[in-house]
Formats: sequence, structure tokens, C-alpha cells
Amino acid sequence: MSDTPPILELRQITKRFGGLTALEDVNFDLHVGETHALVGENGAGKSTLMRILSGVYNEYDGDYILDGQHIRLASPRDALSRGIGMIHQELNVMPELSVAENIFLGRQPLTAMGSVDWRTMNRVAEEELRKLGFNINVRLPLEQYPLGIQQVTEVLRVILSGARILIMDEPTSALSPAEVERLIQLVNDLRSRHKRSIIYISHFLDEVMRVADRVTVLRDGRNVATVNATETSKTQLISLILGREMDAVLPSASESTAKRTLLSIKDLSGGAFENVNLDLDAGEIVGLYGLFGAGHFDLARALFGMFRFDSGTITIDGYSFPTNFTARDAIKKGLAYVSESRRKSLFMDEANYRNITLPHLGHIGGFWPSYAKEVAAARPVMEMVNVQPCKPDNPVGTLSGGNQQKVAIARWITYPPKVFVVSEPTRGMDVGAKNEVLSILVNFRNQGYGVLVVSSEPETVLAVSDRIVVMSRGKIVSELANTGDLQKEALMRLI
Amino acid sequence: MTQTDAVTSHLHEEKRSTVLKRSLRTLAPLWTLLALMLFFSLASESFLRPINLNNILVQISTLAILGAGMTFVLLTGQIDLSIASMVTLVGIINAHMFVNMGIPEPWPSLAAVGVATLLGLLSGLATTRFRIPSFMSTLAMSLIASGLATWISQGRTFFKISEVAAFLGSGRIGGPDGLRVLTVVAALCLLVSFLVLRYTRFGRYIYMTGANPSGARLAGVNTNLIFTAALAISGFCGGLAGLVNMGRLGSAQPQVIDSFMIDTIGAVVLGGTSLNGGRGGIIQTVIGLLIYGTLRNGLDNIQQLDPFMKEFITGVVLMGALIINLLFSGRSVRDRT
Amino acid sequence: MTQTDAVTSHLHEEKRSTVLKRSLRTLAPLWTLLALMLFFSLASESFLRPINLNNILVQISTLAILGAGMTFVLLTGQIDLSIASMVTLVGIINAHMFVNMGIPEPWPSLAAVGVATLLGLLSGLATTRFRIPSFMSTLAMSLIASGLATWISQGRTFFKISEVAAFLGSGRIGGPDGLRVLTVVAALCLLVSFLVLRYTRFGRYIYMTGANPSGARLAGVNTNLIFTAALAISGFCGGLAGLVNMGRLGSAQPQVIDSFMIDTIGAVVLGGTSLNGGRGGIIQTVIGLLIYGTLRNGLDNIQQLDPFMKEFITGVVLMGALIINLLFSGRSVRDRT
Amino acid sequence: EHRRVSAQDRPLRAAMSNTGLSISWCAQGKDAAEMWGEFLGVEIVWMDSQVDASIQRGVTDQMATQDWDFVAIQPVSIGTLVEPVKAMIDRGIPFIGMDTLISPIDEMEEMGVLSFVSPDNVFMSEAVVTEVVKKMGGRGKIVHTWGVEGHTGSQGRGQGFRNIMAQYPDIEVVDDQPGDWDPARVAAIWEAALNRHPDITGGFLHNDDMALAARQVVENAGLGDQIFIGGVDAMLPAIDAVNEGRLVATARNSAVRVHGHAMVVGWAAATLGLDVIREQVPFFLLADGPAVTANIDANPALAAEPWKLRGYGRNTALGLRWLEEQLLF
Ligand SMILES: Nc1ncnc2c1ncn2[C@@H]1O[C@H](COP(=O)(O)OP(=O)(O)OP(=O)(O)O)[C@@H](O)[C@H]1O
Ligand SMILES: Nc1ncnc2c1ncn2[C@@H]1O[C@H](COP(=O)(O)OP(=O)(O)OP(=O)(O)O)[C@@H](O)[C@H]1O
Ligand SMILES: [Mg+2]
Ligand SMILES: [Mg+2]
Repeated sequence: MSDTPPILELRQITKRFGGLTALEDVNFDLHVGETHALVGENGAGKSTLMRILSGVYNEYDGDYILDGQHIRLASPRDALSRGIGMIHQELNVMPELSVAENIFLGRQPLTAMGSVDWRTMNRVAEEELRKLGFNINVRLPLEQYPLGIQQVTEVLRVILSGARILIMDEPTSALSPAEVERLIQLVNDLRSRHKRSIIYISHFLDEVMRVADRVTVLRDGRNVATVNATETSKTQLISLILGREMDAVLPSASESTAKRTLLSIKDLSGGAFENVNLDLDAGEIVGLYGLFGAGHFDLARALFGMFRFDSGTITIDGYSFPTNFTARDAIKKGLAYVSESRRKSLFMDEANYRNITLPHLGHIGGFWPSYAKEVAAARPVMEMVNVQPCKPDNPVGTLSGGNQQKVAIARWITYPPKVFVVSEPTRGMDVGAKNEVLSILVNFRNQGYGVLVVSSEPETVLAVSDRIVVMSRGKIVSELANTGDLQKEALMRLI
Repeated sequence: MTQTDAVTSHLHEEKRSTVLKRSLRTLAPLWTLLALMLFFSLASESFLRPINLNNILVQISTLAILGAGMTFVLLTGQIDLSIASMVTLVGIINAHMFVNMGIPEPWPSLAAVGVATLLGLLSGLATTRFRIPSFMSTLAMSLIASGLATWISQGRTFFKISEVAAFLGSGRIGGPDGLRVLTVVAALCLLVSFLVLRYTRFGRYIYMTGANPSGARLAGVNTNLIFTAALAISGFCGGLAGLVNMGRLGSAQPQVIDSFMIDTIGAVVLGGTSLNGGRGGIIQTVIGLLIYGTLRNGLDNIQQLDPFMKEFITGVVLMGALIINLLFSGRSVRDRT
Repeated sequence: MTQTDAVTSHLHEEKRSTVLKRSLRTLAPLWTLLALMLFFSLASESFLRPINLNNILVQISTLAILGAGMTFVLLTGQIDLSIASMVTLVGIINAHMFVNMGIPEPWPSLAAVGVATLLGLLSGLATTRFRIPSFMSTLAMSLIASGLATWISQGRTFFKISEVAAFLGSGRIGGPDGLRVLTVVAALCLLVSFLVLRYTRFGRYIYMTGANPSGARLAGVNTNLIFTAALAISGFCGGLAGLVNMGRLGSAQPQVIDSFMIDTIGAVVLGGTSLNGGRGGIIQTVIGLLIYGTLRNGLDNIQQLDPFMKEFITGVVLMGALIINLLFSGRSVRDRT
Repeated sequence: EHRRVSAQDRPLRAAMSNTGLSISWCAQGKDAAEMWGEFLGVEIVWMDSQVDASIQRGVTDQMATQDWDFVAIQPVSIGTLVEPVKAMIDRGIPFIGMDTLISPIDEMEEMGVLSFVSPDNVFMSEAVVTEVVKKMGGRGKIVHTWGVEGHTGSQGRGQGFRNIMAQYPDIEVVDDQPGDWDPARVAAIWEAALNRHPDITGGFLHNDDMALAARQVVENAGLGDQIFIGGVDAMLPAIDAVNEGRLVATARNSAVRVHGHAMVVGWAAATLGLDVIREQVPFFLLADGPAVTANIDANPALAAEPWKLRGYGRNTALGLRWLEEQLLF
């Protein structure tokens, strides 16, 4: 980019986890006032490289050069003190503490007397959030807010920390388009006006093209290429990332035969939603779209007995649930649900196969589940969704983010459900994997199941849905057939 | 743009009402306290006398000092099982130095509190350096401390106590009807803890570390230091409580009063501080202590009570108080994940 | 076919290496145990005698039964503070029915164990229905149970115990030098718990619920049922331990032996079961119990020891054992998150 | 007989245990036993029970698997040690019970316990309560704080208290509950009692530690001159408190005598033969102790005939204190 020496350089970085080589001889550099994007498939090693950069991992081979000096960071604290801040892919927020405090974690403003200045903290937090379009009470614990706010909080925290090098690992994965837009403006602003150097990781290539000066592509833990953003295109990036052309075609819809309603929601009301009526037919994918706070995620939970509702009925294939049904009842009636939060739903320290067999353990293992039976059930579904590496014995926590998401889906296909409710099924997935997962959903439909895709990502909803239902402020505001010419902008305007 | 505004204002509305609901919920123990006080003032005519309310304060003072330290520890998600032994050890060290070795105050008191702080620090180091769960390291430390007390005292109770301890435990400020010094010490202890936890960075680090230790580390907090500091603070409070306790009872016993440990943790948790860290605080501890003190004292004030039934009734009333907590904290949350 | 073979052999290999590594790490307490045994066999010539090793087993039998139940509870991430009181209550109920009411066995024993299970179940319901932390609900339950024991017994010790209790606690299988029944009961208890936790669906639910309750709920596990079941199982074990204990002591005491609670939790945690749930198991508990028993018994076998120093030394050796644990489990430098 | 004693060519080995060395009374007993051990050439292996019935059972099981010339134990709790004690007796080890019953007293004798050395709890408490009641003038309100419910010593002291109360209908017992030997618990009980009945004039507590804690509460409440308190044990600090007028009376529960007598009997059985001693020494040995008060039976009219006065008109407490310091009383 320029002739000045880079502010930061990584040379020949190799990082192994036991037998697995996550990074091999990777080079990376960053200049002052530059946004350098890092892209690659799930498991390519992006987060691992950034964790080395931010002092989380300090056992690796290779050179780390900051400001022209060879260093080895001792800890994240060390990195922070040198002006390197990182937004982690798996959010690192403190749910019990207030939003404002989460924004100022570790560096709370002090008054002249040296005490924590809550007023300034609350004021600044409120202002900064408002600039990004969030008008919320920052004194409440963060846990009361949806994932999107939690992510914004973390982004703001790192930005406000004054770090000169900002590492953003998928900062927009839980945001809806309007917020993404503002965040991109903010990032560009930071770079051009405040001369911050930014490393930006994302699977949304449009986004990458808009913020990045340069793009480095990793594949299987190796450098593939570093290109200038102006000199490349989305399609070129995709082929660099995948190492092949993407077969962008999703399986086509099979002719739906006799119409049969699988899921029927009648006048459902409860805290976050009101008077929701929705039918889902066999062999149909319905997209439930809304921004955060629309109540669509809570509605999905309610279908699974995980969110208390006050009135209305939920009927699955002719069976109406009693008001206080549990997730177990829902599963028995053929419902599957993938939560939008991986951290809540997966057992990070447990083996993949245990994560996968849990919902249907009774069917898979009977009263005495055995290792052999469980792995025999888990391995095919892991292969079906293409978990990489496909090792049933490894803990889920060692998988890359996207692959964790695949495990979260895989656990429901050991014993196929009638109705599949998925919240943000493709969060954090690479372009290839997104298609794989969406194909899985389409295949479900083609086999005659009903699929409800709940998302704040218009692309996801548009890509697979036969019908799109838009929710806003807890109510269904419109419902339309997805004829193929529906545009992202049109959808967003409906809210 | 308009769309986001609409959404967020909606959120705003909803959230404002939850502020009220939330303070109702977090302060639910306060209602429990009021319910208990109402119950006991109806059940015993002597309960509400000012002198008895003062008694309650005196009775919970030692626990309050211990509870201040324990709040720090629980907020970081650790636990300290050694406080009861610290109380014992401090009394013995102080009395041994003062009586047997003839060292004048303030050295015996300083040394005693110093040793307690040091042992707390050592538990902390064992927990952080050697990654021993604090449950185990403080359990071992509790054996060490009470073992030291037995050894130093050779099993003897000291009935002569130093003027410092006597002042702290039995003195009054402002004449024979004045405020009890130990109540003042306890109040100060709680106040300082409150200020530290609320208004210093250190205090906020305590919360952060408890809420999400790895997150706190990623945010640059030296969590090992925080864990160690919390246990050292608890040790210090154990030391202070030891001095106060010996002054109140007028003697230094080598025997550990086991109930201090469980009562302290119980009172702090009762107030609403979580054993998992990050949630709670000194205000909750104060309420927990008051509930606890009211419960104990109230039953002592009901004269007709068959002493053989008293413990059973204490348990039932405690369980009732915990359930009242729920009733005041409102119906279960909607989100069940 | 070849393909499948390749896959399975690959699997096998992969599994074997991790099993080895894992067992080295998780079984670090085993090395601690060996180190302690070596130490005591050098320090005391009476320690290694078979009769003494048998003593150790007898001494930890009651704890082992309690520990089996406690393992379930800790694995779900809860805690049970009521077991010591259960032990007391069960003895009193059994003796009261047998002696005062003249009801023949097995009814007194069944009723006693039934009551303990029921109270455990109630703690569980209080925890799940009313969202009272198990620390508090079982604390209240412990007061209720020991209060009931005091009330029923009116403070009196029963010296006559039923034949069932006597058999369980003092009987021998196969002549006067045969195996002690209580050791067999303890071993069976541990074995059944091991099988349940390791090989049944219920056991898996216990682990998963402890590892991530919301994850378990999202996978359809009825976590409330699991929490309640764990506490009921602990109550049941408390009941069984109560029978065994009264048989061993030859009397039913109305007084609670407080050390049961902390020793049980201590032994289970010492073995490596986490207080946060999801990690550990019966094998760890067995090792923890053996370490605990060795420590107590070994020091009793060193006769030169100044008895005033014994508790102190116990604490120091325990701390040492915890540190040895670390050395054998290999220092993990890994990530600092 | 004397020949056999002098022929004792090796020191005897005895095992002893009492409730717990963190209790002053027990620590004093250990000192006394060791003093006698030096006189008699007995090496004592002391097993601490840490005030825990389960731990004590463990160490007693331990003892039962080893050989001893004699064993003396004060149980933490009645009924917890029967089996290992029986085992030791069956193996011919002379066994002496101290202070607290091993099992009901008839059973103990049947079991073959050589001797049971104990103070008379009923007597001690009657003596103290009588002194307290005298000070109260035979009327008023009194607080009775026990040890723990299951403790036989405490039950005896409670009985003594009730025996005296039966003689004084004008005295009202306004609080009657266990203090668990725990000074902190006693403080709470007394604070509540004083609140309900500011006109209390007497108190009886089952040991000195509790009595002194109650005294502290009373003094903190400024009622030192109004309330008369008695304890049991007559440990040194309590005798001092009696002399200072803080306690009315305490009764000597002589740890020295209990442990010393046990040593002598055990030594004799080990050197002279168990059967010989069983014939000579009765099963029950009272280790008596008087009430210790600072009352001086002064009567100028009898100055010439001091033998008519209690304690020759002298302060008996001072001498008892000295004797206790020398482990003689
Ligand atoms: N702690 C760990 N232990 C073992 N393997 C790990 C660990 N962390 C990461 N890996 C492995 O290293 C590889 C790189 O993972 P990384 O998280 O860097 O991928 P990523 O590029 O960030 O993917 P994603 O886009 O899905 O976030 C993956 O194969 C992953 O399974
Ligand atoms: N989801 C669950 N959550 C908690 N405990 C469960 C669950 N499923 C089963 N159990 C426990 O396991 C025991 C055996 O379950 P049971 O065989 O009745 O299940 P099932 O009805 O056959 O389930 P499935 O239909 O899934 O096979 C139950 O008594 C219960 O204790
Ligand atoms: Mg990643
Ligand atoms: Mg079934």
C-alpha cells in the first residue's frame, strides 16, 4: 500500500493444536491507517491468527514484529497496553454488568477523586450507542438485551479503548443491515479520520469489499493471496476462498404434493409478541424476518416450549400443545429448534458426538447409550453437514465458529423432525458453508418437512424461503411469497 | 433509519418498565425482611423494642464484618471456607502475644490481623498459582489456621483480653448508653466495602472477574491478582472479626465456632449475591444479614417456643423466607433457555 | 468394508491416545494418593498393616456413601449442605420407630430412608420450582432435618438399635474376620453410582445438565427433573449413610456431626469433581475418599506427633497433596483466556 | 507387689483420648495425665478427637487394632464407641472410662470397663445453683443455659438445676435452652433474654466459658450489679472471676482428678494385673469437686474457734486455685 514499513508484521507463523496444524507459515502485515480484511472458509485459521496477534496464544512458531521490533506478547493485557484491541468472535461480555460498564470494561472513567465516574460512563455509553442507532437504557444489565446489542457493545468497547490496532473478528454477525451500515461507516471513519489500523474479518464479502483496502485470503491455515480491494471482485474472492467456483445453485424445490399444514400458530401472545398467526405446510420453507426486538426469536423459542406465552395455541401436525409444554414435549412431537446462540446451546467442552446425540439419546442409545452406537449415529450427520474436521471425539469448542454452527444443526438430523425451526442458521458461516446449510434446509423441505427460518439477515431469508413473514414490534406486519425477484431493500422497507 | 428508531423506541419503552420491575426483583429480599419483621412483631411483644433492634445489630456485627469480606470473594466466584478458623486464630494470637508474651498493644492486634490477611493471601496464591479450587485451598487453610490456634494456645482459653479488643468488642461511643463500637466497626467495614466495590476500578474488576473470568482476562484484567486480593481481603475481615468477636465475648477460645462460616455465606447468599460470581453486592449482603439476624433474634424473642422445636422452626421459617423472596421477585421469567 | 475398517481403526487410535492423555490428567489425584501412601508407610511402621488398611476403608465408608450422592449433586452444578443432618435424622427416626413405637424392621429403616429421600426431593423442588439456590434450600433443609431429629428425640440418645442397622454398620460377611458389611454397602453404592453415571441415559443427562443447563434444556432434557433427582439421590444416600452410621456407632445421636458435610464435599472435590458441574465422576470420588482417608488415618498412625499440632499438620499435608495434584496434572500453559 | 512395680523394665504404653484438645478442660486433663505418666513411667499416646464423634470413632477403631498396656477415653458422645471399646476389653486391655458414659452405666460395667471415673454432675450443679439462688434472695427470674441436648454431663447439670428450682417456687425460669457450649450463641441468647426480661437477677450456665460469655453480655448491658451468674468446671479464669465477684460460684469439675485417677488405675492394672485390680478397685470412682465461691464464712464471734467456720474462715478459692495450677486438684 505505502512504502512506509508496516506497523505490524507476522512472518511464517505456524500454530499447532495437538496433532492439528491450524496455521502454517502464514504471513500478514498491517499499515497505519489501513483496513486489512482477512477472509477464508470456516476453520481456515483466521481467528487463530488473530488470537496470536492479540496475545491470547503465545506458543507458536514464527515472528511477531510490532513497530519494527520483534516481540512476543505475554497476555491480552500486554497486547492492550501496546494498543492492540480485539473484538472476539465469541463475544466476551459480562452479562450481569450494565451495558455502559460493558462498554468501558477494564478502563472505567474516573473522577478527579479517583472514583469510578458512573455518570460520565453512562452518558458516553448512551451517546455512542445512539450514534450507532441504539437508543437504549445503558444502566440495565447487558443480559437483558439481544445478541445484537451485546455485539455492538463489544465493538464499541474496543473502539473506545483507543487501541491503535483494532482486530474485528466477525463484528457484524449478529447485526441487522441498518446497524451493519452504521458500523461500516464507523470503521471507515476510524481508518480515515483517526488513522487507526484495522483488521477486519467477515464472511460477508460485500461488507469486506466496502471496508477493506487489502484482503488476505487464508485457506487450510495457509496464505492463498493478498489482494487490493479495488483490484478484485466478489466472485474472485469467492474462488480464492473456496479454491474453486461456487456452485451457487441451491437444490430446486420439488413439486409440493397435497397441501398439509404441519405447524399452526393461532393468536399467540406473550411478552415479546402479540396475536401471531402463522401456518407452515409440509414441504415449505417459511422465512420469519425481523430486526432485533421484533420478537421473532422469542416466537421461535415459544414454539419449542422455551418461552412462556399467555394465550393462543401451537399445533403440530394436528396435535395442540398444552400451555405449559416443555422442549421435550416439542421434540417428541417432531419439532427441532436451533437457537441463535451457540454458546447457550452447545457443550463446548464435550465431544461432538455427545453434543449431537443428546436430543434424541433415547432413540439412539436406549436406556444404555454406548459409545459405538452414539458415534455411529453422529458420524453420518457430521459428514452430511460437512463438519471440518469430522472427528466425533473432539470437543465442540475446538471447532471453528462456523463448524460449531454445523454441529448445532447436525444434532437434529439424527432423527429427522417434522418441523425444523432454525434461528440464524448461517450465522458466522463462510460463503460455501452457508450454501451447504441452506441446501440442507432445502432438502428437508423436499423431503416433505416444514422449515421455519428465523433470521435478521435478509439474504438468508431470501435465499431459501418459499414464503416470507415479516415481524416488527412483536406483530406480523406482512406476508409475501418469495417469487425470486424480491430484493433485500424491498424486504427491509416492509418493517 | 426510521425503522431502527421505531424498533429502538419500542425497546426503550419496554425497558423502562423493566427498571421498576427489576429493582423490585433484586430487592425482593427487602420485602422478605419486612415480612419477617412484621411476623415477629406480631408474635412477640418484646421484638420491636429499640433495645432489641440494637441487639440484632450487635448480634450480626461479627457476621457483617465477615460478610463484607465474603462478598468480595463470592463476587469473584470463589469461596472462603477458612473465615471461622481465622476468627479463632486471631483471638489466640492476640491473646497469646498480649498475655503470655507481654507485648503491648497495638502490636498483638496488628500482628493477629496481619497473620489472617497473610493466610488469606496464601489461599489466594494457592488458588491462582496452583489452580487449586478455592473450596479446597481455603478448606486446607482452615485446618491450618485452626490447627495453629490449637497449637499456640495449647488448648487453653484466654480470659484476659487486650484493651484494644475490649474496646472494639464491648466499648461504647458516648457514654454507657452510646453506640456499640462493634456496630460502628461493622458499619464502617460495610461502607468501605460498598464504596470500594462500587466506585473503584478495583471493585469493578472484582465484578468483571466474577462475571466472566476469561472475558476479564481478555479485557486486560489481571484476574489472578483479583482472586488473590479478594481472598486476602476476606482474610483481613476475618482478622478484624476475630478481634471484635473476642472483645464481645471477653475471651479468646481455641475452639472454632463452625457456624460463623456457614452463617456468613448463608447471609450473603440470602441477600442475593450469587455463588457463581458477578452478581450481588454489599447492599444485598446488608439485607441478607438483617434477615438472618431478624430470624435468629426473633425466634429467641418468642418465649413460648419449645426449645426442642426451635431449630426445626428456624429451618421452616428460613425456607418460607426464601419462598417469599420468589413471590416478591415476580413470576418466572419468560425466556426459559 | 475396508473403508469402514479403516475408519474404525482410525477412530480407535484417536481414542486411545486421548484416553491416555486424559486419564493421566484426570487421574492426577491417583498419584497424590500414592505419594501420600508412600509417605505414611515410611513415617509409620503400623500404617501398611492390612488391619490398618482395612481401618481406612471402614473409616471412609460412611463418607463414601454420602460421597456417591454428593457426586450426583456436584455434577449437576448444585450443592447439598443437608447430608450431615440427614444422617442424624435417619438414625433418630429409625430408633424412635423401633424403640419407642415398637415397629419391627424393615419398616423403621424404610421409613427413615424414605424420609431422607423425600426431604432431598423437597430441597430439589424448592430449588427448581422456587428458583432458590440449592446452597440456600439445602441449608434450610439441613436446619429442618436436624431440628426434626432434636424434636423427635427430645435430645436423647438411643442406645438400642435395630438389627438391620446393626447388621449394616457392624456386621461382617463370612465370620468374625470377614468383610465388614458397611464397606460392602459403600462399595455397592459407589459401583451402582458409577454404572448409572457412566452408562445410562440418566447419567448422561446429569453430566450435560451440569456442563451447560441451558444447552441441556435446549436439547430437550428436563433439567428441573435432573436437579431434583440429583438432590433426591443425595437424600437417599444420606439416609443409607445414616443407617450405616448408626449401626457403626451402635447408637442414634440427636446431635449432628457437622464434619460429615464438609468432609464429603471436600473428598469429592479433592478427587477432581468440579463444583461448577459437568466434570468429574465416581472414580474421582473414590480417589478423593482414599486420599482423605489416608491423610486422616496416616497421621493417627504417627505416634510421635504432638497432638496439639495434628490439625495444623493435617492442613499442611492437605495443601501439599493439592499441590502435588498440580504437579502431576502437568502445568497447563495453553491459552491464557 | 512392690517388686513387680520396680521390675517394670520398660515404660508402659497407654492410649488416651478426650473430647478435644481445643477445649481447656480437656487440655488440662492431658497435662495431668502426662504428669502422672512421668511419675508412673507411662508413655501416653494421645489421640485427639477434635470434638467430633466421627473422628473419635475413627481413632478409637485405630486404637483397637493396636496393643496397649491400658486405655482411657472420655467419649465425645455417649454410645459412639461401644464396639471398639468392647474389642479392646475382650483382648484383655484394661480400659478406663472418663467423665462421660461410654454407654449406659450398667452396660458399661457388664462390658468389663475397669473403672469409670467421673464427677457428679447433679451434685456440682446443685451446689452452684444453691449459691446463685442464695444471692438472688430466693426469688426473681433466672436464665438456664445448657450445653447440648445429647450430652450426659449437661443432662446431669440440668437435673441438678431443676432439683434446686423445685425448692424455690418464687423463682421463675424465664429462658431455658441449649447454648451448644458456644459463647457466641450464648451471647445471642442472653441478649434476647435481657431484652425480654430486663429484671433478670440470676443465671446458671453449664460451663464456665459460657458463664463468662454471659457475664460479658450482662456487663455490656450495664447490669453487672443486678445479675448473679454461676458456671461449672472451676477452670482458673473462672476461679479468678469468682474472686473478682463476676461469677457467684463455679463447681470444680476436676479434669486433673478424672485423668489422674484414670492413670493410676490403668497403671496399676498394667503392672499388678488386670484381675487383681478388678478385685481391688470399685467400678465407679467419684472425682468430686466442691462449689468454689469467694464467700468467707466470717463470724467475729467465732474468731477464737475458727474450726467452727467453713474453710476455717478463710478464702478457699485461693488455695484451690493454687492446687489446680499444680495439677493437684
Ligand atoms: N483450542 C483449539 N484446540 C484445537 N483445535 C483448535 C482450537 N482452536 C481452533 N482449532 C482448530 O484450528 C482451526 C482454525 O480455527 P479458527 O477458529 O482459527 O478458524 P476460523 O478461520 O476463525 O473459522 P470461522 O470462520 O469458522 O470462525 C480449526 O480447524 C479449528 O478446529
Ligand atoms: N429428557 C429427559 N430429561 C430428564 N430425564 C429424562 C429424560 N428422558 C428420560 N429421562 C429419565 O430417564 C428415564 C427413562 O426414560 P424413559 O425410558 O421413560 O424415556 P422415554 O419416554 O423412553 O424417552 P424417549 O421417548 O426419548 O425414548 C426417565 O424415568 C427419566 O428419569
Ligand atoms: Mg473464527
Ligand atoms: Mg421411549
